Formats: sequence, C-alpha cells, structure tokens
Amino acid sequence: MSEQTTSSASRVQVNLIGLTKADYRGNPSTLCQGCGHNSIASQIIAAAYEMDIEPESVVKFSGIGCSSKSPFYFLNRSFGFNGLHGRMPSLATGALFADHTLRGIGVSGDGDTASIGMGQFKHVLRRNLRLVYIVENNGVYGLTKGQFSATAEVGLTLKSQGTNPYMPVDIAWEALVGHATFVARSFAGDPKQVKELIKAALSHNGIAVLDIISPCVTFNNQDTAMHSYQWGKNHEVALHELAYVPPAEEIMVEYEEGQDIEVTMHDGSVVVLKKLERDYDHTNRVEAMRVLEEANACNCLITGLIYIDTTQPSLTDLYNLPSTPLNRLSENRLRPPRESIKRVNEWMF
Amino acid sequence: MSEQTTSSASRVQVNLIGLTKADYRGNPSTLCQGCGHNSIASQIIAAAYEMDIEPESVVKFSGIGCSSKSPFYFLNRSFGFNGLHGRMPSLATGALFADHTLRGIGVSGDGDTASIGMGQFKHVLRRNLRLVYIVENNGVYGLTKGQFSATAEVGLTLKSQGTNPYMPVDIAWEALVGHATFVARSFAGDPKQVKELIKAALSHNGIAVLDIISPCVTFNNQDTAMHSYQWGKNHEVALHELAYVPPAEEIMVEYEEGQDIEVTMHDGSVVVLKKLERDYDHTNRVEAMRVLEEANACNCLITGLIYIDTTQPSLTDLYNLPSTPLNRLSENRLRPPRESIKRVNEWMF
Amino acid sequence: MSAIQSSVEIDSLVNPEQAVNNFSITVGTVNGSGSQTSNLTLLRALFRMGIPVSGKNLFPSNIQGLPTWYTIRVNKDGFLARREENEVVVAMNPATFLQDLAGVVPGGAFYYADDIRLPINRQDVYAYPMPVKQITKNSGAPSNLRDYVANMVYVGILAQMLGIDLENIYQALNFHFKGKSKAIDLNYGVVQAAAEWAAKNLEKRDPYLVRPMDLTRDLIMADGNTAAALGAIYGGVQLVSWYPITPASSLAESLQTYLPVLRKDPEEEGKNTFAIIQAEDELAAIGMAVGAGWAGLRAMTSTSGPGLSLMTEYAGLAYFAEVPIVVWDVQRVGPSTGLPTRTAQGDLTFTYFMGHGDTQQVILLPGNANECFEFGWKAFDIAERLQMPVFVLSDLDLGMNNWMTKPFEYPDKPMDRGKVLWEEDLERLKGQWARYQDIDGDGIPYRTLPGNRHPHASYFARGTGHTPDAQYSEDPIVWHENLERLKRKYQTAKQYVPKPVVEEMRQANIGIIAYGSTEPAITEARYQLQAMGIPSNFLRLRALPFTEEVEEFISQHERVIVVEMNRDGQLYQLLAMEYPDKAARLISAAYTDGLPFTARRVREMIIAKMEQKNE
Amino acid sequence: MSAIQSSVEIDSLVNPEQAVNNFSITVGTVNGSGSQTSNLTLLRALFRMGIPVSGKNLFPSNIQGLPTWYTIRVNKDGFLARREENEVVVAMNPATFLQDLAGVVPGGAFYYADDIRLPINRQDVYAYPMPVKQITKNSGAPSNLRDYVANMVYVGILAQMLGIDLENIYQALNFHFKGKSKAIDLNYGVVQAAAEWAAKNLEKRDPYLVRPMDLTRDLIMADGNTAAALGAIYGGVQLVSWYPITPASSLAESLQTYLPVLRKDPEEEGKNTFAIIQAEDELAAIGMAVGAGWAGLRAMTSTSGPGLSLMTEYAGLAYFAEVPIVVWDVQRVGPSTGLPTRTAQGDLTFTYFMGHGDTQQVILLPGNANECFEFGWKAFDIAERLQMPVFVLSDLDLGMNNWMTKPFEYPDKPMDRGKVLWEEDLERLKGQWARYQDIDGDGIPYRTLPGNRHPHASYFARGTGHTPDAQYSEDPIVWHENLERLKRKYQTAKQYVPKPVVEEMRQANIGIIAYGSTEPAITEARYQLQAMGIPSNFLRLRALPFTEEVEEFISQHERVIVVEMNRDGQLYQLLAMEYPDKAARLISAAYTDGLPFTARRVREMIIAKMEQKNE
Ligand SMILES: Cc1ncc(C[n+]2csc(CCOP(=O)(O)OP(=O)(O)O)c2C)c(N)n1
Ligand SMILES: Cc1ncc(C[n+]2csc(CCOP(=O)(O)OP(=O)(O)O)c2C)c(N)n1
Ligand code: SF4
Ligand code: SF4
Ligand SMILES: [Mg+2]
Ligand SMILES: [Mg+2]
Repeated sequence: MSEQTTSSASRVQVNLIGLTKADYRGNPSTLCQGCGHNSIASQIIAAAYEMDIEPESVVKFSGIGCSSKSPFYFLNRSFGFNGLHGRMPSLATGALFADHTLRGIGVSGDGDTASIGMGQFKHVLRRNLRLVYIVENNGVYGLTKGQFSATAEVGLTLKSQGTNPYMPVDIAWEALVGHATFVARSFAGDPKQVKELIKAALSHNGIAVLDIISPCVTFNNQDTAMHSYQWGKNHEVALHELAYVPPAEEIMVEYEEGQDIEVTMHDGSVVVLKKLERDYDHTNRVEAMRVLEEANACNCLITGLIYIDTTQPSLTDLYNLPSTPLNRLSENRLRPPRESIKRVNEWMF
Repeated sequence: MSEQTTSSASRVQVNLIGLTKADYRGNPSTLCQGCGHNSIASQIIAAAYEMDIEPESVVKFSGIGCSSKSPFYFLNRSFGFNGLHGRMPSLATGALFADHTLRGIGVSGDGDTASIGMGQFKHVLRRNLRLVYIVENNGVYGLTKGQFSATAEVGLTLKSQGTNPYMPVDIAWEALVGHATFVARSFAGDPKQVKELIKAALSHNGIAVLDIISPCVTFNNQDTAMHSYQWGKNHEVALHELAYVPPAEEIMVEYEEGQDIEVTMHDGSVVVLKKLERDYDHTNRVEAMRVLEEANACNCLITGLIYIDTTQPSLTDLYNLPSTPLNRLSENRLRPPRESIKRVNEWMF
Repeated sequence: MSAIQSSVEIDSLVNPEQAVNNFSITVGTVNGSGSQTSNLTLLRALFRMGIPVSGKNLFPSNIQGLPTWYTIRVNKDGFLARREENEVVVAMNPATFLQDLAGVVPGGAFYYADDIRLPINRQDVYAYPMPVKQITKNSGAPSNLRDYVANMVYVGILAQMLGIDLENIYQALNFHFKGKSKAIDLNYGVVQAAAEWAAKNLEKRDPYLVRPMDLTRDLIMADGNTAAALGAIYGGVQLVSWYPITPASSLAESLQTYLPVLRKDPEEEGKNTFAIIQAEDELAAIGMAVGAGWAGLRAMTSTSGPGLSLMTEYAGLAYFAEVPIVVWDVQRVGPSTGLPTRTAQGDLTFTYFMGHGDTQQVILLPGNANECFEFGWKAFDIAERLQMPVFVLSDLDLGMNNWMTKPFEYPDKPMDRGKVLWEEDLERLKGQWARYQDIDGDGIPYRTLPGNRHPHASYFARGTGHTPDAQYSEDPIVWHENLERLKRKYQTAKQYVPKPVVEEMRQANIGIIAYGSTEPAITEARYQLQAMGIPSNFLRLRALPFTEEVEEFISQHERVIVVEMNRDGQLYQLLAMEYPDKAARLISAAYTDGLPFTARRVREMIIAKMEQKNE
Repeated sequence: MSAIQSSVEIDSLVNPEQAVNNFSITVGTVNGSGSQTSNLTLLRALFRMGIPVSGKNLFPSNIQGLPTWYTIRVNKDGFLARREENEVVVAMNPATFLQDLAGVVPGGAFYYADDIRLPINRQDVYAYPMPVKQITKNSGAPSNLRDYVANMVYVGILAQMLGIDLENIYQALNFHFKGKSKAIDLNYGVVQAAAEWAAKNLEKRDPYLVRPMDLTRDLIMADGNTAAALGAIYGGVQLVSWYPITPASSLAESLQTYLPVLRKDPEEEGKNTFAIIQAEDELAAIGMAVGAGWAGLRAMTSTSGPGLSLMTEYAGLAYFAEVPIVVWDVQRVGPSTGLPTRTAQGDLTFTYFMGHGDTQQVILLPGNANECFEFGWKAFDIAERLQMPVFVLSDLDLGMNNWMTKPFEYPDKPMDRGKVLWEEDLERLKGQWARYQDIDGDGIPYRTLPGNRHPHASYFARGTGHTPDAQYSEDPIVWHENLERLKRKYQTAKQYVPKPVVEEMRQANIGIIAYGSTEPAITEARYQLQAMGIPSNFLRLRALPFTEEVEEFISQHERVIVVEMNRDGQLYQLLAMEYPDKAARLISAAYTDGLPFTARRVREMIIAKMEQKNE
C-alpha cells in the first residue's frame, strides 16, 4: 500500500506522487445504477491511485457501448479516445506508437469485442500490444437495449429477445488461443480481485486481457443468467487469491513456502498467487484450456489469472524505437538531409 | 467406390447417377503450375464424382485470392459466387437459406479467413452453417505477390518481405475454440487424405472446417517454410488413416476389432478412422487442443479428422423451415391474406 | 435544452378560442422511469377524441438517469410538426425543473411534482403542484409497484385539467396492456385518483383545453419502423439480417414481433417461410442479405449511419453483380457516431455514390408512416425487377415517433419477382441464355437461382469483369459495355420508382422541393407563407433516380428552394448535378441540429433565401 | 486483346523520316516469365539515348501463365501517352501470336520466337523470326538459367535492328542488377549473342529506327508509387499501416525498402524513427493511422478501391474528430473488385462524400511521378494544418508504370505541424485552452497530444457531439455550430491545397479540365486539335476543395469540357454541384475501359462533344 496516512486527520490522503484519489476520478457516470461497469471503473481508479501512476502517463481507449463510455468516468487527467464500435484495438495500436512510455487502458464490451470486434481483438493479441484490454462482459448489447451479444449463453431467454440460438464466444479462451500473454477472468461482484488483476495487468509488458463478467442490471440480470450478479456470486470459483506487490516493496502478504507462486512482472513488481484448493499452473496453455472446459462442464465461473507469459516482447519492443517518443521527434530526425535527394534521383532510372 | 467399370473399354466411366468425371470439371485453372490449390480442386472433383453428387445440388462460395479463384476450376455445373475478400461466410449463410437442400462448399485462403476474414470465420462457426469450409493455407497472400498472411509462422523470412514479427493464427485451433462441429487438418501433398476428408465433410450436417496446407510454389515454398511441400512431406503425422464409406454400402476396408473407429454421419455414411500409432479421441475438444499444442511443440504437421460432433443441429435446422425451398415459395405463401390488413390497422393506435 | 426554448410566436397569442385544441404539451422526465406508457396514453386518448395530434420523443443516448422529454402537439387544423413553444409543461425531473419552467409560454400552464423543492421564479405562468407520491399511495397501488405507475399521476391531472374524458384514457390503457386487466386497473386507478384530486384541489386558470372533434376516425397512429416492418411482411420478406443500432433496431425487432403472427404458411402448417438472423456486424448483415438476394430470397437489412458506412463494399458488389436487396437506413445525426438519438437527412449523397468506382444507387424516400408501409413492400418489387440494391432512407423522427396517418393499404398488385428463369423456362430456351445479356434493351438481364436443377442453369457470379455469359474478362470493350448497360438499367429504374407528390397553390411562383419527414413542417410553413402573401408549389421527392416530373417542376419555377435537414444541401447538390442547365434556378435551404424541423424554421429559411436571391 | 487492335491512323503513315524516334514497341509474353527485366532494359537504354520514352505494362490479374504485354513508346516530340498502334511487335507467347501479329500496323515489324509454329498470315508486315533457344544456348548461358534469360534475346535483336547502341543496354543492365557483374554478364552475354546473330542473319526492311537525342538529360524515370513513398519519407512519415492490394502494394513496399535507407536517426544511432505495420485488413489499417495521427504521428495508409470502401467509417470519424491522416488511393477499375490490374479515375465522388452524414473530404490529385513525390510530403503538412484526413488519388497507370519526369525536389519549406500545444504552451496559457474552439476564425482549433504531461493537457476525443471544450453534448446549437465550423475549415483548406496548372493556347475559346494521369493524352490531343484549327486552354486540377482559379477558368470559357477516365463524369458532377450558376457551360467527356487514355480517344471525345453541343 502506497498511501501515506498521517496523524493529523485534516491532511487529505495522497499517494507517493502526491496525488489524491480525486486526481484519478472521471466525470460522473451516466450508466444505470448498479451497472457492473461502474464498479470496474472505481477499481481502475483505486488501482491507479494505489500504484502511484501519473494519470498523464495513461491513455484510454474504447469502442462503442455502455462499457465503452466508461473511460469517461475514470482518470480525467488522462487522454482518451472513444472510437468506433469494434475498432478500439487498431486505434490503440496506432496511438501507442506515438509515445511508447504511455500505458494503454482499453475498455470494451462483449458486443464491441466478441461480435463486431472479433477480428481486431484477435489480431491485437498476435501483436502483443502493451495494452490492458478490459472486456466488460454482460452477454448483451446494453446501449442498444438488450439484444444478445456473442457471449450470451446458448438458450438464454430474454423477454424482448426470445431465445439465443447460437453458441457463445468465450473471450478468455479466445485470448488464450490467440497467443495473449496475459489472460484473466474476473467478476464485477468481486472488486478486490478486479483491482489486483488490474494492477497486475498494468504491470504487464504486453497485451493483458481481462474478461470481466459485468452484469447489465437493466437487461440481463435474472438470477439464472450466466452474466448476472446472482449467478456470479453462486458460481464463482477463484483459481487463487491474488496479491499485487509493487516494485521495491517487500512482500507483506503472509505466504506459505512452496504453496504460493510469485510472478515477477516486467516492472519488478510481483504478483503473488495464493493457492486455494486446486493446484494450477498459470504458465501452461493447455492446462488453462482444460480448466476453462471444466468450468463449462461444471458450469462455474472460474476467476483469476488464468495464464501469463512474461517472456514475450511487446509490439513496440519489436520496432527498435528511439528513447524519445516518436511524437516528440524534431524535424531534423524526420526529414532526410538535403544532400540525400541527389542520391535518390540517381536511383530513379 | 461407386464407379461402374465395364468390360468394354469403349464405354466411358460414369458414376451411379450416370455422370462422367467431366461433368464435375471446372474451367482450366489459371493458377501457377504446382500450386497446392490445384490439387485440392481435383480432389473436390474426384470426391463429388465418387459420391455421386448431383452437381446442381452444390453451391460454391469464395472470397478473394488465388485460393478463392479455384471454385471456378471445379464443378462448372454448380452455381458459384466469388464474393468479397474475407466475407465469404456471410454470403454463404444468406444463400444457403434459399434452398436448404443444397450443399455449400466454401473455398477460402489463409489471408481471406485468418487475416481480413477472422470475424466472419469465427461467427459462421457459432452458427454451425452446413458448409464445407476449406481454407487453402499457404502462409502468404499469393494473389498480391507473397506478403505474410496471419498464418505465417513467426520468424519466417521471405526475400521481398523481411521477417514476420507476429504470432501465427492456427486455423484448426481457432475452429475448435469457436465451436466448429467438424475440424480437420490436411496437406495438399496428401491427396488421398484430402479426398476422404472432403467426402466426410460433404456428409456432415454443419460447419466442416478443413485447414489444408496448400503450398504457394511461387512465394512460400522454401523447404524450411512450414507451408512448403518439403516441410509438409517431412513433418506430416496423420492421426489415423481415413476411409469414407457411402450410405448403404458395407464397410470394405479391412478392419480391426476395437482398433478402428466408425463415425456415422448425418446421411448414414460412415467414416472409418483406422488407428495409427497413437490413441486419439476425436470427440474430445481438450484432447484435440492438447494434440495441436504438442504438434506446435514437436513442430510436426498433425493431419486428419481432429474433432467431430455429429449431434448438433445445423443453422437451418434451427429455423423450422418448410420442406419446399424458400426460394421456390409462391406468392400465396409469402404475402399474408387480404383480410389480415384490417387487423393490422387495428393494431396501429 | 434549447429543445423547448421559450419564445412567443405571433400566431400563438393566448386568446381563449385559440387555446382550444391548439397547443403543445411537453413532459420532462428521467430516462428509464417508464414515462413512455403515460405519454402514449395521453396521445392515444387525444387521438380517440378525434383531435389531430402528434407525439415526439426527445431522448438522450443513455439507458437510465438522464433527462428526456416528450412533446404532444394538439392541433385542430391538422398541423402536426414540432413547435418550439410549449403551452403546457409537466416537470417530473428536478434536474430540468428550472429549464422546463423557463420553457413555458407566457400565460401557459406548468404542472410539477411537488416534491421538487425549487422556487417558481415566474409570474407569467400558471403553476400547478402535483402531490405525485401521495396520490399514487392513495390510489391503493401496492408499494412495490408505485415507482412504475407514478407517472400516471400527470395523466390523470392533465385529463382533468384539459378536459380529456377518462373513458378514452381507459381505452388507451386497455389497448396498451392488451386487455390485461390487472395492469389496466392498477394504472387506471392512479389516473382516476389523480383526476379526482385535481378536480378537488386545482382551480383551472390557464386557457388550454381540448374538445372532441371528428378528424381522426379514418386514421391510424403508427411509427415508421413498425410500418416499414409490416410493409416488408406484406412484401413477402424472407431473410432479415441485421445488427442493432439506434434508431433502426425497432424495425428489425418489429419484424421479429409480427412475422410469426402474420406469416402462417398455408401449405406447411406451422413452418416458417422466413428467417431472421442477428448478424455479428453490418458487414455480415449485408453480406447475408446479398447471399440471400442472389439465391432468390426477398432479403433485407436495416441500419443507420455507422452501419451504412460499413456496408459500402458489399453495396458496391450488389450494384455490380446485380443482386436485389433492400437496405433500410433510418437516418440519425452524422457524421460518425454523431447524435445517435437525434434525427437528420444526412446520408443522401453518400448513399447515392455508395461504393468505390462508378455507382448510382436506387433510393426511396418515404415521407410518412403510410409510405413506410407502402415502400416496405414496393422496395422488394423494385429491387427484384432491377436486380439492384434498393436503399430506403427514413429517419429517427419518422421511424421512432408516432404519426397519424392513413390506414395501410393491401398491396394493389401482385409481387414482381423480376426476370427469373426456372427449369421449365430453360427447357423452353433449350438452355440458351446468358446471365448478363440485355435481351430486352432495358439493361436488365435474366437470372437463374441456385437450386435450379437444369444442367445449363448455373453461372458463376463475381465482382470482377465478366462477359454477357458470365465468364471472367478483362477485355476493355466488354468492361465498357457492361458498365454502360448498368447505366441504362439505372435509366430504366425511373419507370419503377415512386413518382414525386406535387401540391400547388394558386398564383404560386416559387417552388419548394423536399423529401421525407419534413413534410408536416413544410406544409405548415407554406400555409403561413401563403398568409404572408407568398404562395408556393411543393414537390415532395420520393425516389432517386429523378423522374421527369422533377425536371418539369424545376422548369416551371424561376426559383426552386430545396429544403432539407442536413448541412450541405445534399439533395440540392444532386439536383444541380443532374440538371446543370437548370442549376441556376435552385436555391439550397439546409439546416441540421438534430431536431425535427418546425414550420418557423422552414418559413424563416425560405424568406431568408428569397431575400438573398433578391439582393 | 483489343488493347493492341490493328487500325491505321492518318497520322501514322510510314514515311521513313516519320519512322525515326517515333513509334511504339509492344512485347507479348507470358505472365511470370520474367520479361519485365528485358522490357525495363530496353526502356532505360532508349532513355539513356536521350529519346523521350514511356513504358506501360498491360498485365492480367494472375501470377503466372496468362498473356501480358509491355508497350514502349518512343517519341521525339515528347508525346508519351498510350497509343493503339504498334509499329514494332515482339511475339514471345504462342497463345497470343496471331492476335499480336494482327496488331502490327501495315508496314510494321513483327519479331517472333521461331519455335512458335504458326502461319504468318499477313503480307503487309515485315516478319523477323528469332531463334530464341538457340541464341540463348550459344550465348553460353548455363542450361539451368536459360529460361530466365531467354527474354534477353529480343533485347539484343531489337537493339541491333532499331539502332540502340549496346553500351546503353549494358548500363541499363548494370543499373538493374546494382552492379552485380555475374548477373550483368550473363544477361549481357545473351544480348550480345542476339545482336550479333541479328547482324548476320536479319536484313532490315522496316523503316523504324532510333537515333540519339538530348531530351532526357535533366529527367528521371520513376513510377508514381515509388515516388509517393519517397515523398512521404521526405515528409517525415512515422507510421505506415497498410494491407496489400493491387495496384497500391508497391507504395507501402517502397516505404519498406527506402525508409531504413533514408531515415537514419542523427541522434539515436541505429534507431527507427518510423514504424510500418501490415494490418489484418483496411479497417484496421486506417484505424491504426487514425490512432497514430491523433497521437501526433505523421501517419498514412495506402490502398485501392475495395480497401477504400472499407475505410469509410473511420474516414468519417477522422473528419469529425479532426484527426490528420494521409490516405493514398491508387485507383483501379471499379465498381467492386472490378479489374484489379487496370487503371481508372472512378473514386472521386465516392471519396469526396466518404462517410455517412455531411462530409467533405480533402483530395489531392497528382498528375505525374514528380507530383507523387511532392504531394507525398505536402499531404502531411496539409493534413496536420487542417487536422483532417487527406486523400491522395493516384491510379494504376501513374502508380505502377515508369514515367519520365523532372527530378524530385527537396521540400522547399519546413514541415508544418499545425496547431499543437505542448507543455510549455499550456504553461504560457495557464492551462486555458479548449480543443474545439475556433480561436483564429479559420475553423481550425488547437490540439494537444498524448504524452503531454501538463495536468490540463488531456481531453477526451470522440465521434459523438461535443462542446468546444470537448465535453459530450447533444445540444442542438452546439452540434450545429460545430458542424458549421468544420465547413468553415473546409473553406480554409483552399489556402493550403495545390492550385491547378493552366496551359493556354492562342485564340483558344474552349477550355478543358482534367486531372491525374491523363495529362499526356490530353496534351497530345490538344496539339492535334490545334493542328485541326481547334486551340484550347487546359486546366489540370490538382486538389479539392476547388480554388478560385477553377471558377475563373470556367468563367473565361463558354464551353468547358471535363475529361476523365470514369463512366459518370465524376469531376463534372462535382463542378456542376459547386458552380450551379456556371454548370450550363460544362460538358462531360468521360470514358472508362481500364486502359490509359490515348490522344485519339481524347481528341475524338472532344470533337464529338462539341458537335453535340453545336446541334
Ligand atoms: C457500426 C455500429 N453498429 C452498431 C452500433 C450501435 N451500437 C452501439 S453500442 C452497441 C453494442 C454495445 O454492446 P457491448 O459492446 O456489449 O457494450 P454494453 O453496452 O453491453 O456495455 C451497438 C450495437 C454502432 N454504434 N456502430
Ligand atoms: C478489401 C480487399 N483488400 C485487399 C484485396 C487484395 N487482395 C486480393 S487477394 C488478397 C490476399 C489473398 O490471400 P489468401 O486469402 O491467403 O489467398 P491466396 O492468394 O494465398 O491463395 C488480397 C489482400 C482485396 N481484393 N480486397
Ligand atoms: S443498460 Fe446495462 S450495461 Fe448499459 S448502463 Fe445500464 S446496466 Fe449498464
Ligand atoms: S501465387 Fe502461389 S497461391 Fe497463387 S496461384 Fe501461384 S502458387 Fe498458387
Ligand atoms: Mg455488453
Ligand atoms: Mg494464402
């Protein structure tokens, strides 16, 4: 924990870089009361505050949807771009080349990612863009009033929509097969886990996919629906208990030899996975898939850090960029010298 | 085998519906000599001929690419639509509703399916459209002269293109995760297997994905490239030997108790999987994934029928359509009766 | 919210007679609070009283919590366009209380929920408090349901204060809840309680009243999206592929609702003669429609701006490969995501040129709910006759608001399935036919459909160059001639698309051209202009390509003002392009801010333009 | 292949003096047989002889096996447009032998590989057999390489028979193989052997000859795609996202080739100041460019028709959210997939209106390789100045063929990065700024870039309605004013886009307006028309929006013929729309068949149009 509490109650709490929680807030939410997306937004705020992240060092991206509106409700001091439906990944890819020191947070919905956005979603994974890719997954199109999205379970029946005939897209599973280097699933009803996962994701050097079940209280929150609060509460099975330990801080969480796993992240921080009932190897893709398949079978909601590979280079690592951000390069570094034009003309024959 | 061989050599061979092989041919190919796509086209011709399929009962679809040109090179007596790059699945989906008695054959390329077409590819799987979906996979964009496609192995180096920096898309794997009910991988250099798989696929009531490594001899056939003939020849590992047995024919292939597996298809035909060295359960998704992951590890080319589920309804099954094809319904079945308009106007208030 | 700005118009002085059946009611509520039932109930009750009425919903791009307004216009003369003035305002939303109060015309009535503790800072309006919670409670509504029915309070109070008889309210509720007495009684109970309370406690001081008339008996009340869906059903629609988007979603959803009810297969009991597919996006939605249209189904998709943009590549293929499909574009404010819950006419030029290379798309322009129904079925006849995509441009105001309109008429002619050859036709022709040959000189070739078992039936369709017999070709002459044939076909289209509607006034020397949902505002404006000594003739365009009537109309007027709800004067641009020799006569009057036109806006634009031209 | 139809033109009679440095050579080979090296070698050798020359490749949409042609025009007067006549034909492909033979003008020369066993069925041409296999063999080329060099045989024979001195051939090969002596010697060996054989065995009977001149010394030879890529590099391009498509691929591939060579970072040794991403499709390609442009990079993508259609939605966002990007559209024949390897100017109206809602896009129209380079860098200055997408419309003929052109000039002004505020600027402004406020009255607001660490730097970009300070808004007035500002900005664009080039003739009373790659055909046609007593003035348009020069030009001529390579007369349409009062003066002369215009085509269209008008 990075907060500096002081005896005098009068002083407002600030984090290590001297910012108050208010410095991480966004505009007031215009989403429905109780919408899962709101609780995720507050965990993003908390995570960034507790990690002492400079808001200006973050860029926010989203597509279109209720979920995609939420970047407007956190980190007002960060730049953001609310782009096109299903096309957030390409937008983020281009923008993050401009300043490789920035951390990207992309917020999308299940429709935005798994329906119209499937193509860009799969391809940003292959490129391992350094982006926290949050899918606020509620099984419906909230903003257009509750039609089925591609993650709706087959057979789900909604009053105004009838019954969903098609097989669902499993976002975490798609991420695994698509070579994502960080794959987690969580539940808006489990804020602590959401927060720790966001911290871990922000420390990952590559694409970090968070498939967060985020109930739509207005259109898809019946207790029997797999994207409802009640269903999540009743069926959540956490793979492990997660604790994020910032760089250069010793590990406080009490800790059993051989039992718990430490994952050391790119920035030196450590993610501690406290073992719960099951043994689980978070570095094994096939294992991860087996677990997800089991989850389907026993229909439970497996949550936690499903898979991570900290060894892969991120997209910008592959491009051998200068230390100065590209968008700050001066003309002399962008335009070849005058002499060179002569040579160029000699090539033209 | 359905051919009727007769003593007199003068008579041309015909199949059970009295057609000669010529009746299944297409226009002469304009693809490069030796292109894998050509050998696949001939296996489609052979399969359709041997299965005694009425050419008029087949509809062909494709996107754009050398591969997508090939429907023009087989089954001239079938309707065909060479559509847009990456958008074949939606075209086929709409068309196959017009006459549910037709069998669809879609031919696509790795660029057409895994690059621009990823979205439609994944979504046609969810709907289990009754379509033989052949991906002629060569790791490059042939028709635009050899740029890397999304299935090119990371690190592949081509003279004019440099080195591919991104992780490859594994089409069979994507199909599995996407709920395809029939997933096979094969190799244009193994025509017999290709033919038997096409027969099986044509008998499947749902989406049948054939990921066929089909070398581009002009742009990506160096012996070390994973989509080359040489590499395929050296690294192919067949999961089993395949034999297709038409409906109402007894199984001739000699056959070991308990050793071989019989898969009974929708139309009563049987696919016999003759066991080779390994045990393999073709009905288990996780098993299938493990095998594919192993294949990556040992880098070998696993071929055969990787997964099949014959129990799922196909897309048109879900729509409770009349026996008469929709595109033959007469006006009295399409336009509500005159009386009804009065009631409709009463609703309008 | 300047949507309900206060400003007195010459023609709305508060003279008691003027105030009967001649005013607007605006209700300000919170989005998602279910006020829609109350508003529709008022609208329907007034309609049942025989008074011309219209209702417009001004809602935010939000699901719950933001301000939303509903405006009902009552007008004995049948002018039903939006007005900026509000004589009667109901304030249920604390967040907009002051703004709503400011929006009342001097001498108007202001009803407000009395738990909103804000000062009434105006002397020139009649303010009526409404004890919403108390009335709901007293009505005996169970506590868990009170939130849902609270909005019925203003229905009852307005009924009492305006003179709407409760029987009509009851009938409206009865219709709304499809006769389910539990719901009806619950709501009606609140209405009654509220009316009684008002009778006891409120003294009527403002002049606004309604009196029964007999002007709606032969009319219906419908929104354009429902009308379009019903029209499509009578047009025999078979494949609907769509992707949700405001304001088009309710079109596909109406198909989902009504197709099973209206399309019972007379031959195969209980089977579906149609299929509805919610696609993964608009590229797939139009792709499925193109596949189906190619294979002989009556196929359609519906969308709005952003989705339309994504359909561009397939629209080009459908044009070139000659595939009949119907695309409904329920226009919202663009460019880009724009204002998803506001109305505009901004997609006209884009749609006309939709697709790279030379394309000319066929466009239908319905002007009211009745035409949405009519074009709903006609679009298929036109598309299959021409073997082309047909785009129907509606808009949010027409598509989502309730319009008074003539009853829907059963199609007056059998379906036109166009030039299709089946097995027996090919027998007759001995298999001699060529897919892209212009036998009839109208540019329209013959086609066969997959499933046709004749050995010469099949052909290979493609987006690349092809000979008359559908073989691939890069030959320059082949290409040129094929493209010229398509152009000929577009000329032929003029015979099949709806002709414009022309309305004339005596001694008119100016012409007005417009299209779509702006008709009510224009009609009212023309009436006002006539009163000011400026009679006009009016051509309401209903389709592209332009038919000869359009050129005639332009020729007959020295000045033709083209009125439209966009920024760039898109119809004006297309007319100038089509009639260069007459372009100098055309004057563009274009404006867009997301709100439906008012008569005042149209009147003032026209006057301003005429002055400009006179300078 | 009507591409080389035989038909004698009055002005191509075979008079010996006429026949020097004034003819066309067409070589017919098999696609994929590597004849490109031979053809370029001939082209370069002639260029080195100082003779004006152009080369055009007519190739199929195929990788290997189909017929392909290469035409070289030699013209002492510098007329380098395509011609339909071929004085010298080389037939290497049995499949097109007869057609190629038919394509020779009477009195022309016909060279053919003697292993093609087909009858020479014409008396009026001079036929020369070429023992290709034997010569290759005798040249001493190793047997495994002979297939690759066989095409050098016709190079040697033509050199001997036309009078191209071998030194120039050698230099051409030396350049082509970048000095690699092994390859040079191998090929040159065949050339020499062939030349010697011809000297011994062929008797020159046809009149076609070349003689050295001095007309190319200050010129270079370049294709438009390479020129565009180089221009972009001098424009400081930083992010290139693209998806392969003919005929645009070679633009991005040239960036791949030349960026590493030309852009050495002077400050961080060996680092890349740029990134090239091959996207998964065009939606992603433009999306990446928009992201990068928004974040302050000079971002571009390149595509052709089908890809352009897919970019529509993002193009609308970039227009509305005011993001600078550069999009190169190397036009091919549409609609739809069309003819991927043929040229056209068919994307103009589509691009101008690209995106649903009201959009007006900025378009640049390069007319030659030199302008491809110039617009290659200028496009970025314009895009960043205007904060808009800039579309550059080239075409296949300009982009993929080799053009003689002025050498590229180093940019004559520093980069214009537009109105960008960094930390120090915001310090100065005390954080007071608003993203969409029109401070300067030119419609162009100020912007900040991600990475700017000032606490007031950030803003939230979006495709929805927004206030001057970038807050979400559905307010009608806010929307209207923002859209009007964008329109103002489009007016401002006129100050920044390239002005048209006007060429006049004495006593001209007709005007011609055209753009892009048709210039050579038009110039030659104007010369021919002048000879026929019809002098003309010529305005070559180079950008949209139209600058005042365009209106002036139209005003100065009673008749203005708009010449373009499309079906619908797209520039004509846009001009009629922009200048309704002058629209009556405009005459459309449009034609498209996939082939570059010939002077004859232009001349005949103009004469026909004038007669029409005269009737
Ligand atoms: C191209 C396009 N098509 C359709 C829409 C309409 N639309 C807006 S949001 C949305 C779906 C949002 O669903 P999801 O991504 O799951 O977000 P949620 O609202 O459920 O959080 C759709 C279809 C659009 N804005 N753009
Ligand atoms: C929208 C669009 N973008 C780009 C192209 C150009 N193009 C034609 S084929 C092709 C790639 C084909 O690759 P693949 O699908 O692997 O087929 P192959 O040629 O390798 O068999 C591309 C990019 C196109 N036709 N349409
Ligand atoms: S509609 Fe659903 S997703 Fe949208 S804000 Fe409301 S609860 Fe959230
Ligand atoms: S280029 Fe490659 S893919 Fe295309 S036809 Fe030739 S070999 Fe086949
Ligand atoms: Mg959702
Ligand atoms: Mg390929």
